[in-house]
Amino acid sequence: MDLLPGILFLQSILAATWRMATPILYAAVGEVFTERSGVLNIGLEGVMLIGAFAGYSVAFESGNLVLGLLAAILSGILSGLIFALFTVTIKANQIVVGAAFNMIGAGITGVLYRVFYAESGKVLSLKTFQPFQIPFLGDIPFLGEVLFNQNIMVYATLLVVPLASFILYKTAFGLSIQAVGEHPKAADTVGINVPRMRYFGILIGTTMASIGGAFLVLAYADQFVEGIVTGRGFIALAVVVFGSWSPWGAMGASLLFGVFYALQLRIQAMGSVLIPYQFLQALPYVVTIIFLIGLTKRRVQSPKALGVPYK
Amino acid sequence: APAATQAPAAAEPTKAPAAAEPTKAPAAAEPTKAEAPKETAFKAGLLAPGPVNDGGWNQTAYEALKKMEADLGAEISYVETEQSPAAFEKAFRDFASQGYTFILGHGNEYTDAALTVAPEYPNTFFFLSSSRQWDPKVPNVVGLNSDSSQPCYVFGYIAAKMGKGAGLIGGMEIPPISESFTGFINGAKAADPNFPVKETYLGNWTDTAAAKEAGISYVDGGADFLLGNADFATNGVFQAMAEKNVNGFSLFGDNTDKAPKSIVANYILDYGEGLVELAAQVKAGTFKPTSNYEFGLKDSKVIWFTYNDNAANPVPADLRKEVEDLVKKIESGEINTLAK
Amino acid sequence: MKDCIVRMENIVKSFGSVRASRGVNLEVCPGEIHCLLGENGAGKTVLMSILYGLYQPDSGDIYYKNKKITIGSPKDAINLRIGMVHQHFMLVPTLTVAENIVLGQYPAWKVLSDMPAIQEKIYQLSKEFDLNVHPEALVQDLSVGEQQRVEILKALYHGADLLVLDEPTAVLTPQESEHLLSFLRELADKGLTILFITHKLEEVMQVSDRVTILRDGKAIATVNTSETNPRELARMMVGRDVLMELMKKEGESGEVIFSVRNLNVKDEKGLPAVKNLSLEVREREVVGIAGVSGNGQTELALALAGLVESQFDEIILNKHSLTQKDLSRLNHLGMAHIPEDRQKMGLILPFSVSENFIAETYRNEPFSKKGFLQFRTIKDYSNMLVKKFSIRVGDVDEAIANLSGGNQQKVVVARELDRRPKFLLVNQPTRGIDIGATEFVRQQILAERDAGSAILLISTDLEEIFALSDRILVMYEGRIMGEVPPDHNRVEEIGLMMAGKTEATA
Amino acid sequence: MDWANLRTRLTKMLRSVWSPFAAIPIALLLGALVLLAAGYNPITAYEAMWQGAFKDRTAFTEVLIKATPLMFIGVGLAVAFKCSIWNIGAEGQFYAGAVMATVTGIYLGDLPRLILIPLVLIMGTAGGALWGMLAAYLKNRFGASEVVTTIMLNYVAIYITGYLVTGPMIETKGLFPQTPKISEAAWLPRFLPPTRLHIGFIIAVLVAVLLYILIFKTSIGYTIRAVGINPIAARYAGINVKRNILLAMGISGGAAGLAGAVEVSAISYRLYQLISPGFGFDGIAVALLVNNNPLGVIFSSFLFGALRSGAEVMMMTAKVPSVLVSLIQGFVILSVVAFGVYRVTTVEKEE
Ligand SMILES: Nc1ncnc2c1ncn2[C@@H]1O[C@H](COP(=O)(O)OP(=O)(O)OP(=O)(O)O)[C@@H](O)[C@H]1O
Ligand SMILES: Nc1ncnc2c1ncn2[C@@H]1O[C@H](COP(=O)(O)OP(=O)(O)OP(=O)(O)O)[C@@H](O)[C@H]1O
Ligand SMILES: [Mg+2]
Ligand SMILES: [Mg+2]
Repeated sequence: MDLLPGILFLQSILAATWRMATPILYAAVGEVFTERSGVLNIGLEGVMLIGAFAGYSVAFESGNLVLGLLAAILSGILSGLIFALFTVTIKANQIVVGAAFNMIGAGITGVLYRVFYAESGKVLSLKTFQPFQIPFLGDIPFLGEVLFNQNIMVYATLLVVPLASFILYKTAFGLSIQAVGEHPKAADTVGINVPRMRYFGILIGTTMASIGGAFLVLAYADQFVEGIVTGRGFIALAVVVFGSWSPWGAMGASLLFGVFYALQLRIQAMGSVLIPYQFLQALPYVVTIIFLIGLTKRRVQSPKALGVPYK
Repeated sequence: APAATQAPAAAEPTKAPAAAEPTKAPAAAEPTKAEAPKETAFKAGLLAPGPVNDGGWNQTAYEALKKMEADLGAEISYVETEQSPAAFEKAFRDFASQGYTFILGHGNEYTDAALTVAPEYPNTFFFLSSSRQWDPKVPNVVGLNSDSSQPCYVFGYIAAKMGKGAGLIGGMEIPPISESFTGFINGAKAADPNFPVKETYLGNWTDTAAAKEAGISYVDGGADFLLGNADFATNGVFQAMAEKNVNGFSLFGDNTDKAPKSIVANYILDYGEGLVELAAQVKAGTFKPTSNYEFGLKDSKVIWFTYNDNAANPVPADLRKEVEDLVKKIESGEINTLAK
Repeated sequence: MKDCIVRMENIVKSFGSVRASRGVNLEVCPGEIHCLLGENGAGKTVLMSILYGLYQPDSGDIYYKNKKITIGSPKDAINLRIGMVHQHFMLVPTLTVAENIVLGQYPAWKVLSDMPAIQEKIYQLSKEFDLNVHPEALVQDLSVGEQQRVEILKALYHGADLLVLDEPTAVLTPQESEHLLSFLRELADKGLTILFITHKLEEVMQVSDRVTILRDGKAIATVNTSETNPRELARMMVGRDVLMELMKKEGESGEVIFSVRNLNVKDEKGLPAVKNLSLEVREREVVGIAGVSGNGQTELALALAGLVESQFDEIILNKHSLTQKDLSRLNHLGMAHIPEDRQKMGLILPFSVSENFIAETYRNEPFSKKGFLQFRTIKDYSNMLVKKFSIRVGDVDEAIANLSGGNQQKVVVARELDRRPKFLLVNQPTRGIDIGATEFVRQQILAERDAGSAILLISTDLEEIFALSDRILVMYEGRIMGEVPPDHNRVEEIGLMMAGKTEATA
Repeated sequence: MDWANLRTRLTKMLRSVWSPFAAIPIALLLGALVLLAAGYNPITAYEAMWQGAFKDRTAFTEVLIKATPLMFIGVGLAVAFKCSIWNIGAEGQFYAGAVMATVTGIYLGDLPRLILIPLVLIMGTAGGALWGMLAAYLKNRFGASEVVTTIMLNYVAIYITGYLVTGPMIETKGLFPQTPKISEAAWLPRFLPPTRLHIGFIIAVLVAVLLYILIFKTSIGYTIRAVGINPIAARYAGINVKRNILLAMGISGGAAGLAGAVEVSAISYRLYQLISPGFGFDGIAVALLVNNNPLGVIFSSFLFGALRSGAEVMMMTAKVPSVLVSLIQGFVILSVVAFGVYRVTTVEKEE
């Protein structure tokens, strides 16, 4: 086999990996905070959809992508406040509320999209964040294309993950988040406001999920589509567990998922492989299970109070 | 840019006896299903498998419905059915029982349900898109197939003449998609038997990002022509073309503005053109089908394509000439675009 | 009025229908060690939680340093220099000691860049008070005693003037308790005020200046320790005379019921915790295993109950040789087991009292017929047990979580003993329960022995070992160091063995 | 059983059942606000919805038909959730059941009706149960979180189905990807002609009642609940925790698989790529809405069935997008929750 096509193939996969991983990564890093604070949000899919719609509609109407991103963030905060109201203040079962969020996310974006855009006859695409080469670095063979020719929201993950890790492990806030997820009563006895910390944990999660959703329309595809999130919210949930509830772990797991997703598309595109394409499509999910089996040998425990409302 | 392949409009789609027959003798039996008060309004309903604003498959049907509203004064309504066969029968019945006489199930998957419901409503016509259904025993269920493989054959031919390789990106593997790909591949092979063409399926209709990524992966693999047939997700393919500066085609409607430099030709399906005539007959009570309906390039008001002269690599004039011959052969049946 | 640091007046607190405090009055003088004494459920913890801001009283006033105050949250308490060491430790196991100590002390945006300095300060403080705590250690790796020292350090680090300790010795070994008590004395001498909850009268007598006795949510008396005695305290607490010494009948032990040869068990981290342990227990005999906690007793109990994998040459119960597989169904082969942690291992908390009674027998006739539970029978049976073991509960359909600790323990004891076991494994049977319940549970164990059971008792409470055992085995680092009869003259010998000296060298 | 006891039990059950209904008006009100904001007339919309669900006997039976798969899945999930197993994989288990039922119905189509129908249902149940137990096995053996594995297995099941109906089992190569019809001998009987109401509905109600009895009246249910609340204590009491996790996932997956089998043998008669419109996810809400009480599930699935069924007519006559129903379902759940009747009953882990 020729070496050059091999390298190009690899380069293409790796560049795609990071892009494919990014929306999941945003959502997963946020959910790390949510789960570390003791709350499980299975409604990420719905939250991401709402974020995607908010980001799209504002960016589309204003013609400004940054405004769109801000709108997505606002929608994330709003989703988070509602989710927290039910799970923390009302102390409802988190899985019920999460399930409700998935329905509401699909419902509200569907209705609004139809009302405002579906039959408007307008051209609905917007100009997305474009990939740009980092000067010099972008010219490095191979790595240049993989690492230094992406769009701003992809690059931003390089900032988000270390920052999240720093906040979680090196700040008073991060310790408090960990404490309320691990032993909320202990946190309570040292004067930490457990509900408030959980609000924050949830808000970080929903905000990041919304950014992940907005990424899909502002930096990947150029318009909103019903159901555009296509299961990424669920994948993010898996990624959090798989990444053992740490931001770096979430990054690793998202990238792993991304690499297999990119791989399956490329294997399909090669066309010469005789495996039915459905098996290729199932690959990322099967690999996740296999890795999960391998990794849980480490026995990383979930936050002890995960899913348990406090008092 | 005017359509290059406007063959004389033969008004052929209706193979049924011409509308000259006396309109007084309605269908075989005149079952006295007491729906007298409603009879004044002509109602046309649509069962769509997805949102009708998808810029693709479902939208073509919805626009056809709107054409009936405009041209025939039809009262129209559509329902987006759950992707569950359980829902189909009920939706057909709901329409039929409300006096809808023209009901379109927009996809082959509605066949079972239509065949089950149709005998209960002999005065109602159930049309099925992407279907070759015809059974004289159930004459009020009529398959309508708009043959995408024909324009796609032409696209494949163009791609193979102009480019280095092509990637086809489909939503799910169903006949409207796979047939269009078969046509494309046949066309490409006709031009250049060694021309590399591959197909990818996404497994859904919504993942725009994955569609884009699939497009990019073809480009990275050396392809310079892309064709997306994945409903909503097709948008991602347009984006991949635009971002990677390669060529491509659009299906069902004119999507030039989504990738103005990349799209070299649009295949336009004006389903309404095809349907409105049938609907007129249904409205008049003269519709007596004797077989299913196939729309192809020969029905030039229904299916045609346009070139984008502003593309970075517009289709050259000599190639357009070749294409004209090709179209003639397809129309005459000399070329079978679906040959295996 | 006398100078006092804390005065609580007419404190009333109810939880739904439970009236935990019904107008409690409490006065604590600066620099004293003040004990709170009371049966399980008397309201001690609730009262202290109110003082620490965890609960708000329904009514009543709190005066602190002569000012009327409200303590809205633990944060307020910490700012007022009130520290508390809780009955259940309030440490986050996944964080380090230092992180636990600074938890909640800084504003959220604070970057913990000065962690090394904080650790140094903690280290110094630990040295000053001789607490021997490593600031960088993860709390989950610490022993119970160490965790407690972290709790105390935490309070000291926050600069407490008033330190509340809720049953701190319940989880400690005698040596650790001893050490803690003298440490508290030192602190009091330095001017700290200490409020101390315990069920152990010797400790009260040993360390406190004054004692307040709570009963049924009321403070019924405050006395100077020097002017009272254990018997009087017990009577005030329980409302009747309590046997301070159990009557242990002399009896001949019979044949060997249970024996184990060369048992090896690994702990959670995969390190050997029980090493080549052999022992036998005879009919009509209590064998006590004494030892400092953390020397493999837990693993021994888990292994014998078949809950962890173990290696052994032979285990014989009732003349039947057992395999590893048999162990996990030992309770069907005639063994009963009172686990050390009733809430975690012994009970299913949201279940009702009666559902807990049948936790092991639910599948058997008459509680279950053809797979269907027989609710009528179960209820009658439960009511019978409640009466027989005088468990205080309104209705056997009530959730067991609503019972006090002592009564919960009685449920476990009742369930296990009622199965008339041939062999009974008892682990820390009276930890954290009041003297009334303790007396009762111990009496029941002895009664079981007299009825012919073979009993293996694991306890870190030497007094309990002496009170119940016919033979004492001392365990150290997973091994049996030697056997001693329950003769009070040989306490010192036992103590040495608990510290690792063998019989020969002792 | 004495009367006082019976009464408290009844009230308890009623409470778990009436709360979803009490919450409906609030949810509809919220939905109306959205409708107004979107420029629709909520009254017309709701009237159409009501008509669609309850207009006549046929409409009503359609509601029951829609409720049937949700009922199966919901009661199954109720069992898993009672055992604290967070099975998010009912969707995949539904597919597994549908596949097995179709395979049986096609390839063993010559068997007599009396044998074939039960066999189809049993094979569907087995398919779903095995798919569910796979996740349980991974949890028991490797400690793999079932939340993750069941989500992943959903995708795997859907793709395998896609492969089967486009490949080896396709009716006619090149045509719509669907299997041939299953043998007519495998069709579930309908009992209220001309409506489509089939005995699957009755089986669903029976399964709900049986699982209620299993969970609350039998020793097996006792162990499942005990394991769900405190696995450590359950182990101490000699209960085999892993086996019960396997059992709960088996029951849960089996019920979802049975739903798939019933859908195939009573409604579609064949397998498609997207045979479930998300029943598995709706089922989660159906179960949790009534605090995992299998009897309550009968009512909550009926509620969801009515909403879904009405939505189509609402779309037809009032031209309101049927996705609105998802929104209203979400609102129903949140308002049930807000009523506060349903609070979590799991133990505080830290004590
Ligand atoms: N959060 C709560 N909710 C409901 N009841 C409670 C709560 N906290 C305590 N109680 C009840 O209040 C009463 C007093 O409890 P408290 O914990 O103060 O007892 P205690 O004296 O500390 O007992 P112990 O010696 O067992 O620790 C008990 O009946 C207890 O069940
Ligand atoms: N619930 C717990 N959380 C954290 N660590 C624990 C817990 N229980 C025990 N440990 C730790 O496990 C180690 C062994 O203690 P363990 O209780 O097994 O010893 P033991 O001698 O059997 O004690 P005891 O006599 O009190 O039962 C100790 O370091 C202890 O801190
Ligand atoms: Mg207490
Ligand atoms: Mg222990």
